[in-house]
Amino acid sequence: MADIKVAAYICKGCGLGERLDADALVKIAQKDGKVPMAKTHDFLCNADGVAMIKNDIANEGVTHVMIGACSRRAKTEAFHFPENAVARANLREGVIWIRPDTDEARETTQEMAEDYIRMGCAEVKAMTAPEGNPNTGGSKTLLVVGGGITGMTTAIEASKTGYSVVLVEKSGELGGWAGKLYKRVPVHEPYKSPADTGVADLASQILADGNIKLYLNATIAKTDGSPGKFVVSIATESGATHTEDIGAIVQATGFTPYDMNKLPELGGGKSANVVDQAGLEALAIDAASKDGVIRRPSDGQPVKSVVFVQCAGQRDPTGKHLSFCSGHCCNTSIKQAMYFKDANPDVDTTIIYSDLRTPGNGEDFYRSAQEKGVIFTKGTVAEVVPTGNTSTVKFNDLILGDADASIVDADLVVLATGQVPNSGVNIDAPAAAPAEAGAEPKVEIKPISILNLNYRQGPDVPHLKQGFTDSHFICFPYETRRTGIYTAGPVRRPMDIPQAREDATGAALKAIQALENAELGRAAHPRSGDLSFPKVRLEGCTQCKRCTVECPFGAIDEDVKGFPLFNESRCRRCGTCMGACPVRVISFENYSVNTVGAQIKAVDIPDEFSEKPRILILACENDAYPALDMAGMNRIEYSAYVRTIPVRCLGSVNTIWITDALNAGYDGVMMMGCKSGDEYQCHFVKGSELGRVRLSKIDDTLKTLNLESERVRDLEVAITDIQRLPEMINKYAAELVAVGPSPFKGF
Amino acid sequence: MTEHVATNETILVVGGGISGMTAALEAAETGKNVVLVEKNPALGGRTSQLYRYFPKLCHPTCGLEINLRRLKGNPRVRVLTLAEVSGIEGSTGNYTVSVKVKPRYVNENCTACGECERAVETMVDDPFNYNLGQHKAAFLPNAMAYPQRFVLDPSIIGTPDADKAKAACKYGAIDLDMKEETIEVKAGAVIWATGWQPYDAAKIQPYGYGRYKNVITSVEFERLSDIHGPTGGKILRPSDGKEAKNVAFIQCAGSRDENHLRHCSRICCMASLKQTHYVREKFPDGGKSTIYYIDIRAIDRFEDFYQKVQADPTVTFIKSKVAKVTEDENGNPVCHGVDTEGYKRYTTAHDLVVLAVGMEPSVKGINIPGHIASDSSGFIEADPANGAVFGAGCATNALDVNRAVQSATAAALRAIQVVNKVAKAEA
Amino acid sequence: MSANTAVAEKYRNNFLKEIEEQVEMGDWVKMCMQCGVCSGSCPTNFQSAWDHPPQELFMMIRAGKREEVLTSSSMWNCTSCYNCIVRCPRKIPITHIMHGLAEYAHRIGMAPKMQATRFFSGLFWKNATHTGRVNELKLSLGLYFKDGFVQGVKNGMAMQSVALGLVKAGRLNVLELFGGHKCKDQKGIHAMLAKAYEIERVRKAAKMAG
Amino acid sequence: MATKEYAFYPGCSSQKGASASNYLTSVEAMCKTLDVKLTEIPDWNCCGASIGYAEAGELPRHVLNARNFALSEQHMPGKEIVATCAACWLGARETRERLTHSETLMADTREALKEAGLTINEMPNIRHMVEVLIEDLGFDEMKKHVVRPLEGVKIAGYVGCQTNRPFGVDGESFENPQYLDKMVEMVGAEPIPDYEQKVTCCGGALAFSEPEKAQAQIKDIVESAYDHGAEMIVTPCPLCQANVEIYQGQVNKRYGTKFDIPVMYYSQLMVVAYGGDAKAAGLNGQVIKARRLEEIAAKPVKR
Repeated sequence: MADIKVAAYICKGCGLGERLDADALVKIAQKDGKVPMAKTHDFLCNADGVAMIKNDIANEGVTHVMIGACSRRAKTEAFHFPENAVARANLREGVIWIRPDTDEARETTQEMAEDYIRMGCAEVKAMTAPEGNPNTGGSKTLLVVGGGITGMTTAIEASKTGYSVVLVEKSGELGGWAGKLYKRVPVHEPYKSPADTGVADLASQILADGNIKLYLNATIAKTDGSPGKFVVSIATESGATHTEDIGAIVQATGFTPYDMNKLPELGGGKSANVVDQAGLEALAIDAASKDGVIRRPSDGQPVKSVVFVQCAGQRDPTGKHLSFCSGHCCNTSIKQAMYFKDANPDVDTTIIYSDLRTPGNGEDFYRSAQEKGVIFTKGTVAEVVPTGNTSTVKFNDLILGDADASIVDADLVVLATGQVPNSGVNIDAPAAAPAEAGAEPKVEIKPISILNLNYRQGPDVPHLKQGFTDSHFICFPYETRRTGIYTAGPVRRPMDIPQAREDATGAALKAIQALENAELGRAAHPRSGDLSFPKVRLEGCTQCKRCTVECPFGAIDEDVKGFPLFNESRCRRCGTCMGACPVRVISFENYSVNTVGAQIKAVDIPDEFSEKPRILILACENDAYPALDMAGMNRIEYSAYVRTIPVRCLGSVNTIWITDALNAGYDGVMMMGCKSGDEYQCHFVKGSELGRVRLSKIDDTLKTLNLESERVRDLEVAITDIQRLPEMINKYAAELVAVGPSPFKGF
Repeated sequence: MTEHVATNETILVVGGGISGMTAALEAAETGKNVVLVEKNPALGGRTSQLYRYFPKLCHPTCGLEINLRRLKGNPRVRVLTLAEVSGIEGSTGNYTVSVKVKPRYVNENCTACGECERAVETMVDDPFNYNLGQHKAAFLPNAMAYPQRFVLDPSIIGTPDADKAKAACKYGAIDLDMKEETIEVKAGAVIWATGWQPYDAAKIQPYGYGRYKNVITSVEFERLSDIHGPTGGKILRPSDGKEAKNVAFIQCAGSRDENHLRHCSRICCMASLKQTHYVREKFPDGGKSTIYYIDIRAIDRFEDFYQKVQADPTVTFIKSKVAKVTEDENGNPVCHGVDTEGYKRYTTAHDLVVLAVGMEPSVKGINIPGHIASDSSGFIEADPANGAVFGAGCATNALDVNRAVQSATAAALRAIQVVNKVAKAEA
Repeated sequence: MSANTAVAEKYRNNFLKEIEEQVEMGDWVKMCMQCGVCSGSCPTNFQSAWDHPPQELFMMIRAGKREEVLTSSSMWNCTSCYNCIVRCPRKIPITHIMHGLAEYAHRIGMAPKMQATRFFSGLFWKNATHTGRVNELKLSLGLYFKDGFVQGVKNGMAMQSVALGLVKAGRLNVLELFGGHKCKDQKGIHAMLAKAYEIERVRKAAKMAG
Repeated sequence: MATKEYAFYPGCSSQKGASASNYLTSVEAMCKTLDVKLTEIPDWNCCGASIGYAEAGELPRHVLNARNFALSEQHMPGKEIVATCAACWLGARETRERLTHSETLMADTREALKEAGLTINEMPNIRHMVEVLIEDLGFDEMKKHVVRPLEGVKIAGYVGCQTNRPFGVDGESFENPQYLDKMVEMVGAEPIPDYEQKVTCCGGALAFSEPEKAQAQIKDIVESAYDHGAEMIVTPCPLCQANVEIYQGQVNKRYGTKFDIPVMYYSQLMVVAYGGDAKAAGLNGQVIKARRLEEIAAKPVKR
């Protein structure tokens, strides 16, 4: 390590000066922290204070800065020294704001502050300023998989932004399902009648665009590499394989209509006069090419009455069919009913629904259909009985309370079946049950891989339950667990054309952003812009493969010898690998087993007679730490015996920290991480879950040290727990008193 | 966040809610300079006033924390709070935008230590809590407020309270001479992300909002449930502070109604389904929810959220648009109507009635400078006539958070396309 | 062939179409989205349930339940309070449709025979148009005696106190029985109304033919 | 020269010896004080009321009202038509709306009117007396003339249906209109703002044809007035007045109640407050005597 010069700055503002002995803190920094330069300032975050620090960096050769002031979440812009290693000792929100301003509390409060100064000095010394991942690639080309409306939109929008695109479509033509529609639901005022799909226009734009390279009848044979430097092999019908250098990928592989043959009770597959929505579109296109009259498939007679059955094989709680709602079907059936009514108002069109779902301006479209004479009946269809050239639709009329209602002599019955995502291989499906057998999965998963990722963790983007592709849905819907690979359109959520186009445009931006940042060696969301990246000392590695297995983002492959192969541009900097590594050879410049370990060791542990227990808190920096901060802002008191260290994610917690702490004589350790599971709230998706799995094994360690299991506590924490956390801390502190002091004190 | 000079390669984002922040950050993280204009003193918008999100029941402040960290670490975004756009001149690739900035009376010296708050005595209504509660006239807008800087309520300027605040501040952060100013910002493209406002429930006369204390709106219910809210997260009804264990949710309060909002607001069904969880969470035993609805619109993957709530014995669903709400002698709101499934008449008293109020675009009524195409409900429609002014989030449609973020990300790309062209032309 | 069988013939089983063409404001029936706010807003429905509240009648019309709808007494329960109209989220003129349905059922002779309001409605109109102005006394008596003389006397006795009160207060004039208030140009009024009926008949017939 | 002049459409119930004759009496006295000139439309006819529907059909109903418009135009061109009866006002106004929005209906109507030797060239405005008072005169003007405030009298403002829905008085809410309460205040009496039955239907014509249904509603209306400590009820509608007043005896029989509360017209309150005597206010027309008002009307006027 190059010669470093550490300086500690202790702020006396915001009451720190009154509540704490700042000079004592300076001495601590010099004596225990062993920093050559330690100063106080009355108001460190203002221009003058910041200037002082900048000056020391410029003229005194200070490389490492330790700031003893407020929380790292406050005054972040003021204390922004990108060229230097910076540590923040949280004396305000973390100490004086959570302690009473009383004489008896003064001593323990001061001890707390002194420990945080020790910790800050120790941490900053173990750091170096991040330099950014050197191992980058500079491809500015997007790969778009799927030539439907979503894929075409992504390609066109990316090209408009100035990026080149490789567009791969497995069929022989562009357009996907939208290309098989007669018309689409309107997207502009007035929302009254079906509109042109616009597919032809998009397709011609693609063909005319020199920035877009189009492969038809082609699939992805192999995807290697990482953002900025993907190498993608494209297999074409001819058998030839083409290789493309790709910066980022958008998967827009769309959906397949749910197979109506699985709905025999609704006449699916039993009669030519029972069709799904795609089938009706085909009839409409055929009619348009002739006299405009939609005819009965069985005998070509004009359709005089048609019944639309909503939610066919959808919203099914039994697990037999699709559990979800495909969102577009109500509007689609309304549109299709208009095909008939606009051509001939005398055709009877009935839509049988249980909840009519036409959000936003769909309500206008619904009203327009009623004006045109489409009949809407709230009911659930029990059976469709085809006989000869017509069918009888038996249903339970929920408004008239008639369980045996029926519509006889329907020339045509249209089943509104749902969207099944073309999301490739479910890499999380238990190996025992291969995808196609799938032990009757709710959604039939296409067993063929889409991306054929040459990743340690499998060939496709992970799935959510219901088979849609991964998405950190709600706040960050575009984030998948495969960096630089974004999914768009109905492959990730049932959606209609306008939503798919919006989604496609956003996905194009994310892909562009990913390749730009990859080139600069920066992290992508959620630590966007982070220049630190994992470094591994292979000489120490035991090829245990834990890092390659656990990485939530599939960033780590294995070489032939089974050593981890880091793809830094795929890495999201969560540190899960670091937490997983039993031999501790993985670290980041500013976050490592040492930066945290050193802090743990720096804490001054009073002997067992002092009756001053010490509790280590490892807190998720996104939820638990802010919650503790806000507890401070609300002046909610908690025990002076805790020493809190923020961690990037519970997943980055290496068990050595816990054993070190216990060996050092801490009386207890609290782990504070986010909710895991399907409803996870971890911004690294799996991080907190993996952390907990590791933690569950800590008991054995405790036994070997023959310590009580109470000494380690795992807490599921939300950012709103500003009142709950102090309670839990105080409760735990009390419990530990009952358990008694750690036997390791004073060793 | 820092200062940078705005040029016609800059993207101006109007509105600092989830959509505006997303658009600004996505653009900035793609290397573009952004000016983010927010009319309130802090970022976060409507979602930061929610207790939980559907369907995960996680907390909006969790995502907000991430976005704020992205923002603090990104020098490309310049944030203007208490600021509103008052005019847009120019055309695609070359706009000059006038921004009116209201005085905060607190400068960047503020450390959020809170001394001014302690010094001041005047209490004012707290808009963050939809005025269900009050706070000091020197205040931090909310616990997650960014910028993390206090604000003085204009009402105390020129009163002794203001001087007390000034005296209490050791850091010269309080500047009572601040005046409203209008600044000009250059921009190549504008993203309009001004979001939505809850429909004025008082206009829905039969439901007696404003006449009956225990008839409240869904957004107010979020505040009642939130630990940062006026009741510290206890569901207490306004009239007498009694625990509201038997809660009625009335859907389509304003939405799908030609007398009010013609459109369906999309989120209200899910919001009420979500809020039944609050009732159960706060009252593990004795909590009871009733949802009066026309159609339950739990669209796409949200369906299983609906199915879970349906399976909950404490929740009752009644397919009926409530005809009117009255009040009984105990101050309980009483719902009158007919269950259209089987024609059952009901007259049911509840502890509290929550109106699932619809989304009205905030652009409605506001005259966006220049011509902007909008639909019959006042939502911005994508239209070439709009030039390089792009709508995002709930300014364009009734959207949930997930969709609003998609919309905002798409808007960011459209804006980037414009400024990239400008850059090319200038290079 | 009765009026009823004639139309029934014409419209076969497309009852909705029949209603749209023959009933005042009938073309609004298809616009109902079954929210039920009308049913819940109807005062008489709440005092004593209708067989079929408005929104249900609309659904029955769409379901082609002709007989049940036209012979129903429900629409005769309308008090013309207009609550349904002002609350309907689809701005459907429900009150007028109720009147229209009643009028149509009455016109084609399907309305319930002894329905009191049906009787009174007809009585009122005849009373009002006979002289151009309502004769309240004859109107009341007419109503009491609708079920014959004996019942009439009974009804009369039952209402005696009410009537006496009014007489005392000078708000019921026994002399009204003989002549009473009237318009001067009764001839013109009758001619005018006759013309109006004729035009309306022609128009409805045209729709039926069309 | 009167401050305001209108064509007047009294309606059948206001005629001499008819159920709302006392309403007319008080309106005439009230207008005298307010210097409002009402000129009766010559040979006006019945509006058909809402109850006429079974026989009326659509066109005949409108033609009936159109005849009044035509007569008004013929004798008082350009004058607005004022009705005191809610049903008349509503019927006429409905016809006005329909004819303005349908050319066919307008043409048919003209054709029918020809038979009576009449025609319409322009649609008159149709106003309710209450609208005239509130919009054309205003509360301040009305208050000016109060010389005998009805101090301490608690009065429930019963608006009912047809002056309130579907058209109503401008700026008022359907569910909780305020104007009657304001008028009660204006005459110096005490309103009951939270009288929740103020827009409940009195049963309308069903009071005659199906009394049990109407009387159930009348009971609610009266009961709630008592619950709120009202001494009398005030209304702007003749049918409301009649139904709520004259059937109290029957309601008492049916429900064992002891109702005996006077039901007044706003105009009667105003006449008394304006210093008029019991006769001018038509108090003798009450089936349930308004003793309290009679006492006040007997008191000398404070000038």
